[in-house]
Amino acid sequence: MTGYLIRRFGQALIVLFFVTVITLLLIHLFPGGPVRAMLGPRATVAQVRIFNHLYGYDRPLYIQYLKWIDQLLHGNLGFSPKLNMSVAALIAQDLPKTIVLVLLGTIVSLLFGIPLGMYQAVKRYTVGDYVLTGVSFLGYATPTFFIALLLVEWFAVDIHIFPPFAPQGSSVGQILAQPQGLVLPVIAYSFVLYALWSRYMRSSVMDNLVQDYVRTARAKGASERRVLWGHVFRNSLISIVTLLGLSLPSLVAGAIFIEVVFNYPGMGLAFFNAAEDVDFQVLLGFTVLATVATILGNLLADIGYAMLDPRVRYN
Amino acid sequence: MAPLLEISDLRTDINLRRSVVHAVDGVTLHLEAGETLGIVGESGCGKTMTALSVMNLLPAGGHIVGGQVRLAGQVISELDDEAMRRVRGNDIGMIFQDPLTSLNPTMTVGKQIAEAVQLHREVSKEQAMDRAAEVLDLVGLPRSRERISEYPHQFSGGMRQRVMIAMALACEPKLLIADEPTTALDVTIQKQILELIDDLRRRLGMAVILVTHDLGVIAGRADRVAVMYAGKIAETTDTSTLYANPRHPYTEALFHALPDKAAETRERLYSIPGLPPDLTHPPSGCRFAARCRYAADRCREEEPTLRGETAGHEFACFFPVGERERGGLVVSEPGPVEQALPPAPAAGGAVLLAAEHLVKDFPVTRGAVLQRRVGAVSAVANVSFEIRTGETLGLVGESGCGKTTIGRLIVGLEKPTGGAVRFDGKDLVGSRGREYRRQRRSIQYMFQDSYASLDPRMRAGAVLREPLEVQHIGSRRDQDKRIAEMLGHVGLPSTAVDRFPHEFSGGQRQRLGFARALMLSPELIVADEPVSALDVSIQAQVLNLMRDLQTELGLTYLFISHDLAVVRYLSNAIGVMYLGKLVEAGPADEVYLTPAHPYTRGLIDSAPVADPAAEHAKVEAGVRGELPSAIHPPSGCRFRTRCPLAQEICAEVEPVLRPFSVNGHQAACHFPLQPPVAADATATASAPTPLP
Amino acid sequence: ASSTPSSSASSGTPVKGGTATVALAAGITYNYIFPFYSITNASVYNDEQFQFLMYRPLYMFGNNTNTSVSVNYALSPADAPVYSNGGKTVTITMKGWKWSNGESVDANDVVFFLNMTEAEKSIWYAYSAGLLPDNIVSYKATGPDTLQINLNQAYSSIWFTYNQLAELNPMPMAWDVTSLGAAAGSGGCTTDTAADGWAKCKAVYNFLTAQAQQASTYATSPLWSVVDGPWKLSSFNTNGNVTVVPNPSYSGSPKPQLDAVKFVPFTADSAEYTALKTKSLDVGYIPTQDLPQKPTSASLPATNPLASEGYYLEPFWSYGIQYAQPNFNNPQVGYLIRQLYIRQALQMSVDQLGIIKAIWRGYATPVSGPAPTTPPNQWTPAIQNENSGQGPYPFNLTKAKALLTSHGWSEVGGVMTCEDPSKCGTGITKGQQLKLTYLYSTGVAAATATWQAIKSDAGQIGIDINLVGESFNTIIGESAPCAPMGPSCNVQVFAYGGWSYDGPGFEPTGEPLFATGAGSNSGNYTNAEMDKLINETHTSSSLAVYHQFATYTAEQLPFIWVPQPNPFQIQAVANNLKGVTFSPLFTLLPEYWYFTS
Amino acid sequence: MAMIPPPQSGSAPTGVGSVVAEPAAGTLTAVELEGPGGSEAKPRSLLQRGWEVFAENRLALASLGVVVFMVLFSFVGPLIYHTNQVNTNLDEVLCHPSGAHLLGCDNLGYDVVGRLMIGGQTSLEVGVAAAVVAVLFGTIYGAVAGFVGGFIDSLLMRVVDAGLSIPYITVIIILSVAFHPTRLIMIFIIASFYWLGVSRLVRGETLTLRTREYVQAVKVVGGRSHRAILRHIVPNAIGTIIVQATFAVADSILILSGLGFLGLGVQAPATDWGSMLSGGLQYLQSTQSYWWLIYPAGIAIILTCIAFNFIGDALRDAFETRLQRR
Ligand SMILES: Nc1ncnc2c1ncn2[C@@H]1O[C@H](COP(=O)(O)OP(=O)(O)OP(=O)(O)O)[C@@H](O)[C@H]1O
Ligand SMILES: Nc1ncnc2c1ncn2[C@@H]1O[C@H](COP(=O)(O)OP(=O)(O)OP(=O)(O)O)[C@@H](O)[C@H]1O
Ligand SMILES: [Mg+2]
Ligand SMILES: [Mg+2]
Repeated sequence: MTGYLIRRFGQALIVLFFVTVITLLLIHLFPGGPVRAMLGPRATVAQVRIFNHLYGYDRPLYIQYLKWIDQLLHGNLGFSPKLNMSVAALIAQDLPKTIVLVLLGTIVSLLFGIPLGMYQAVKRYTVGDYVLTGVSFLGYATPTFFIALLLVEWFAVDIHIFPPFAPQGSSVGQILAQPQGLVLPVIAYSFVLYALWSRYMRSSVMDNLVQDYVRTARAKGASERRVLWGHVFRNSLISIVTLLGLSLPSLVAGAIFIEVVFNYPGMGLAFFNAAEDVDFQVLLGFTVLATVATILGNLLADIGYAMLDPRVRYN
Repeated sequence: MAPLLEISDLRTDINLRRSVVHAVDGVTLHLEAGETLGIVGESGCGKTMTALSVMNLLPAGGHIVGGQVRLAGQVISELDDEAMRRVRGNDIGMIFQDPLTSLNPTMTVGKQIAEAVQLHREVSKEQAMDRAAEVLDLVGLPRSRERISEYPHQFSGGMRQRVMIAMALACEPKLLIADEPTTALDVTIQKQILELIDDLRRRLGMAVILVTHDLGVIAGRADRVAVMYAGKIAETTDTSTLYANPRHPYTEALFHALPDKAAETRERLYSIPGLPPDLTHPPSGCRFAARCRYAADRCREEEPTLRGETAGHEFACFFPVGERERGGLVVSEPGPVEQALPPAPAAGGAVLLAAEHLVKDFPVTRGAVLQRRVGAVSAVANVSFEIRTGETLGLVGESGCGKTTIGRLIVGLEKPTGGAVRFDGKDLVGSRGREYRRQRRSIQYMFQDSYASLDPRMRAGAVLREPLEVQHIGSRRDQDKRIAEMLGHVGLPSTAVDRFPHEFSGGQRQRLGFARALMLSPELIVADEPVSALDVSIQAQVLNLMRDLQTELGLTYLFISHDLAVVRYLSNAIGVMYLGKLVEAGPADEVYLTPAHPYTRGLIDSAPVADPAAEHAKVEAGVRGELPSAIHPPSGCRFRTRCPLAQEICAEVEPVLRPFSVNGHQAACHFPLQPPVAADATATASAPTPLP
Repeated sequence: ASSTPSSSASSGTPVKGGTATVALAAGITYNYIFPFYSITNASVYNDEQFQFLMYRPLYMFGNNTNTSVSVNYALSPADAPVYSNGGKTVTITMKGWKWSNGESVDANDVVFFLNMTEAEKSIWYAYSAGLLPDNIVSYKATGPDTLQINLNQAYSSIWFTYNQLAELNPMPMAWDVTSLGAAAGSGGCTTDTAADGWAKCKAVYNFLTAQAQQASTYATSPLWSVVDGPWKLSSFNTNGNVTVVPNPSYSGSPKPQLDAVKFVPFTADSAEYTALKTKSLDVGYIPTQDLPQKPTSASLPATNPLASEGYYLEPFWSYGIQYAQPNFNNPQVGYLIRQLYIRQALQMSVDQLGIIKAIWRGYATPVSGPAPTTPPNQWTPAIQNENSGQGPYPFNLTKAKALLTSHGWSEVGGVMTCEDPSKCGTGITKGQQLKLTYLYSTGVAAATATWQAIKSDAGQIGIDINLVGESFNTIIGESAPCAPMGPSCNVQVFAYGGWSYDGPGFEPTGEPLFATGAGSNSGNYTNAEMDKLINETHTSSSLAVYHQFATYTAEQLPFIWVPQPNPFQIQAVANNLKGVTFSPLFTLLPEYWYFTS
Repeated sequence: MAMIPPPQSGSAPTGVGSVVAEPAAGTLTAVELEGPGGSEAKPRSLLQRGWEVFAENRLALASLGVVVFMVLFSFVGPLIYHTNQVNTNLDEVLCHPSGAHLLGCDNLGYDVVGRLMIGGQTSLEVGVAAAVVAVLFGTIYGAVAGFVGGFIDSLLMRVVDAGLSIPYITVIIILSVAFHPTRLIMIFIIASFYWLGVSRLVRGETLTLRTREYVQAVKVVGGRSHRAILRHIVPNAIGTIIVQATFAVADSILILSGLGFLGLGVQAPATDWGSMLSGGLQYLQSTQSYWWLIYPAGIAIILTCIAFNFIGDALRDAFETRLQRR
């Protein structure tokens, strides 16, 4: 297991290297200079030159890269001149809030997706299954922002049950202190995920139900309930855990839309604003961080996988 | 007193989307307490469905449509789910064919066994676990206390089957249903498992239904046998009667298809033509009529009932074969008419293929970034042999002993780590490019899995054309002609060119594979378990075909199989492999009848023979234990860990092949079962070992 | 003063206290607290709506009673400047306000700021060669409350007050430090000189900037809590959630009535509007698309869409202009653009009135020159008011087309093509097509629609406009002045938006936009006559001189004018919140606000 | 060339004859060949069988109908329902649905039905093209990695890992801010990350197919790897690839609409359903209801994406069951 983790870690480092190269290249695709965009329309040529030098944008790309890597290695994710704070501080402020959103959304979606997916598998090709299939395909096919805005229109504007935008505040505590504000963002966020989980769970359970070991369990005299929860459940969960790890990047992506629509003060919103403002350092820092998070997430998923699947654990 | 289990006129259907499979169609059986009933028959004839009907564990769409199942007088086929659940695992235990997939991979074996206990007994968790350890002890699993917390994948195949048995027996059922419990296992392990079941039956006084397709397996185990065909019982009686005097032509045909008896005479095997009928639309009349050599018009019109001329021997046939069993009066029926084959080609051709000190290690690697080599699987370790033109060399051994690897080395699918392969005197390993591709033609391969070896998206015609295209042989018309010709050779209709692989039966697919191998007019064919996946009847067809074409086309075979009977039937010479080593080799009969190596002896004893008398005669024979890991093979003699004769020297000195006859019979053993002949000029340890 | 819906709200009894929640414009957040900042942090919102609440500039602009564009001495910590010596000397007298830590707001505080501009002028956002502080010969505090500044030549007193002195912001001695907790004034910047290369000021600047770059500490820092304005910061986060509370020791008047003002950020108009509809805000704006059509004569819509939610409406005027900036140096189209007749044709194909009516629903005014026409102000020359505010070149496709054909152009395959180069003008070759690519900024639906409408109309007379949208910041990134016909001059027409005269430079003079080589002259317009006229607006205080410049600009069309959203926002204010008005100069004056019962 | 002697005509060679000897030679195929194709003269092709499986799924058929409708609507519709989608019509801004404008007008006076048609052209073209580009490139990349193996494979797959661990939306946002989003660029942008997943999948498929016996059989008869790849691996992976491409179309349309929402979609006056939808959503809360700006575009997206998802599901069934006897 530790050997396996070390190996995964080595892989992750290589991946990270590629990520830094890719992001830096991506960001240098921006037309015009980063500085000009940063200074705004009133900047004079002289000012642009001064700031270019100040931020080192007048140096060759590879020097900039090395400098940036050096910074990263020292834990310095850069500074956002647009927000006047270090990217690290920004992340420290916003990331926990995004994590709250992602976690809540994921948990809610899992809470619905897993049991309903199992229900569908057990009652496959019945009306209930078809209805839920319809719901999950709707989840797949509806743009997140559309769902989100419709939810706002229905539940916040038409009938005032929930506030239309997410709780505001610098800290997680402030966010959690206004739980009613979290309802709509979390619902909107979990809808797509729900579709994903329930679909996977359905097919996974269906696959498992025809496995030989299920027949064995029945031959022992186990009830259907027991077969389902005692045997099939855990084996089906394995594929969900892998999926969870793999879908981390899209979890983050989904959070961006939700944060933008609901004005949720998290990292996704900050990222979106940074992209609009061409705030390079934030874009770089966030991308690297999101990548690290993804890699870590995958690692966690692997560990979870190993916990669920003894075949991996003992290899 | 009512029998323990009584099945009367059981009928089971499986509803498919568009059709209904009548999987079990009027089966009547009974089983006394403590008795073993064997159910045999070809694949698809409804054995499993019968067993599952008893348990009421039918697959989706399956349900009992008629008849009754009574257990100790109680009708269990009409119980509701809840009540049936109390029967399953409690009154009836069941074990399945594949022990790996039949165990929950994410649950410890202890829990899985304990679950069975908890479901039926008011016990605490600890008590259930205690019971799990106890039954694991019972099924002969060493260190059961420690192993209850392990997972199925940590067990070997044989051990897993023991776990399955333990689970089935945890609540001491009155009846154990074993559905092909050993089909996925090696003969050596098979014997151990069968003995275990037998032993437990006796000790626990339970009844056993042993489902199998192998007549040998039940010969020594069952008290009574039911032969099934197309969802019906064809014949049923006690074991010795059935083996001595089968009355149903189907039963008879099954016996005649076995290579065991024909091995000595090398007669053609009898093969049942065609396939069992499609059970969605079972034929009217006798279901076997279409394949029966004795069938008359009546058979096609009227359905024979299961009846007996004597009590205890019933069969469903209008024109029974065998001898009437009444008052010693034996009415002879016409026996099978089979042409005698020309005897196996005489030895003496030139050496066609020579393997010289072949070594193959597969690296075991770790690390996804930089692949580090952490060890090697010693799949083939210094193996030498020769095959002469027109001969067949049979390679046998347990699974994982390196048979396939040798085959692949010879056809060039693997590069040897060491040693050489000489074909017609030329080194195959070193050749490259055009020369290599030309040589490729002369050695062809027949794969084990006829399904996997045919591209599912290619029609048979394209499959057969491919070798010609690759080698740029002939115009398209020539190729067409040759394809038609080859289809004729292997006995496939010419219309087959348009079919896809899945539209053929298993035997037909294997013929197609054979035809592909023959397309380039090879001299040598390496056949890797070509019949292992086939039913006996189909197996006979393919074996016959292989022999016919050998004489006709002057082919040379390297025939790989784990089934000694098949190997013996087909081969002039036999090589026995153990964990990458050739431990014994020599003329087929000599090796089979007077083996020198204890391993060979063990293999022979393990292989079940379709003869109750012979089976009962075997005592405490076979090979103990399981095959050790090929990554760290035992030092010295690799067999020593399982050898009853092993002594210290076996761990220290690796035995070399020594001659045991002038005919080239050799074995590598420090304590052979017969004295070796003095080392003389005929064989030297260093030179490639000549075979007859 | 606004008319119908706002005054119709009944007035209740004023009560003290309460928190007013105010929406920030979509995508806008406050991000910098230190009033001496570099151009990276220059933003009208930061400045006028955030810093001014806490740190009063030397001269405040805008007021709470009318929409006039003028200096507001009553709200400033200094009296009106006195120009003497033929306009070469300025004397400023401080009113003797106090900082919240007890320090007085005196002449030294201004010297501190001026010293810092000397030390860090290249970094300072307002710096442009020749302007402040280059145009100052010397300055000194002649008394605790008097400051004398000597200029290098006589300047227009209006221009110097509106566009130069307006940039000064007194800073407390508590900031003249190089570490937290150091003694006030220990940094030495106030007494620094050019002799040491302003080293002390540079050190102080670096320290303060480093402090200002920790946005998360704004609300807690002992530095930034020293204020002279009516408000002080109580909480701040970079997402834009900012709360200010009254500064109890504010010297000016009126004193704040409210307990707090809370600013809430939004990413999109629709989200902000949702917040209004759900009564989550006290002050917010109604996005254009959610407003009913505005009658031309009124400044507010006839019906209030938020009446039932309990809001009254207030217009928020903007003091600026909108335009497309053609690139005179672009190698492909530079020669076309250099022809006045082509610019005239382009201008005449812009249906400003139609666009205002259909796309802006009446919430915009035509632009016709450098001076904004709304709200009415003294700077607008007569020519800009011609043709209902469209100026000298009103929408007229026939005329525009005739202008082109008379200059040797004719329509070939739907696109105007030069047939007679001698008439077309210098650098234009036969067969050249009248095709232009506009780089417009995306994000505001009505603005995008405006460009499409313009493209569509131009297309009808054979002017082929290709629209390419980019984010505002991206376009800005590409908008650097460039050498004539050089390869880096690849943008043909910049259409990123416009300019608002909201400081530095409340007088709409042309130096940042139209002067040769000016920083925001992205189109590289150059005209000696224009340069001369601009210069005259700096030296002469006569309004006629300004009008001369403005008239010339309106005629010359260095830019193609497009409608200016105006009132650029209709603000909705909760019925129980009174005293709320919006200055066109963006200055926010919540000290006038109060709740009623 | 050594040809095997043909079987002697007339007398069947000893073994061969008896092996296939059937009760009646004429019924040989019927008895010998299993499967429903057994008695037919010419077995159904794989395509036919795939289609049968597919057609059994009513939802998939309906979905196919939806897709066909959307394609006809978008590409043929403008030939029947003429609208001016070039010039803005400031007189008809936000006009209500009427006989002249079945679904009213948008904020520039464009007819909404006509707009849906040209928006559909963009959405479908970009969706399909992005899917095709991503799947083609991903397939080649994955197949090469899987087939070459070893160090190159490791390297290639680490690049894919890297790409996959960057949240795709960030890449897309950055790219679409960096470039002027035209159709072509949108296609490129969406494909630029979508290929990653495809390549991983195809590599996996290649790895398994590579060890299939029928691929090895090519080697035994002397064939080279390109034959194995082209004749066996690619045709057998094609099912997976096509299914993937189908899902990719739905995903691409959704991504495009997301970009439209973030204001990063295609450039006006061109439009796509996503841009229409997000443009319309600005009017969601207007006092006056402008439902025709919101729901038609929203429904078009949802219907099309659901349809492609259903088709993908059904195709997967069709391909997966291709080997089963039916
Ligand atoms: N799940 C199923 N769905 C449909 N038909 C089935 C199913 N399982 C078995 N059958 C059909 O039922 C018949 C009897 O099958 P069964 O499994 O009992 O045969 P068997 O004798 O056990 O064969 P084998 O030796 O291959 O295990 C066959 O025709 C088979 O095709
Ligand atoms: N490609 C490979 N990589 C690693 N190890 C392999 C490989 N192929 C075979 N082996 C190992 O080599 C040993 C011999 O395998 P081989 O397939 O030759 O055995 P076999 O006698 O044919 O067995 P079976 O009867 O199961 O077919 C086994 O331990 C197997 O695990
Ligand atoms: Mg079976
Ligand atoms: Mg093998």
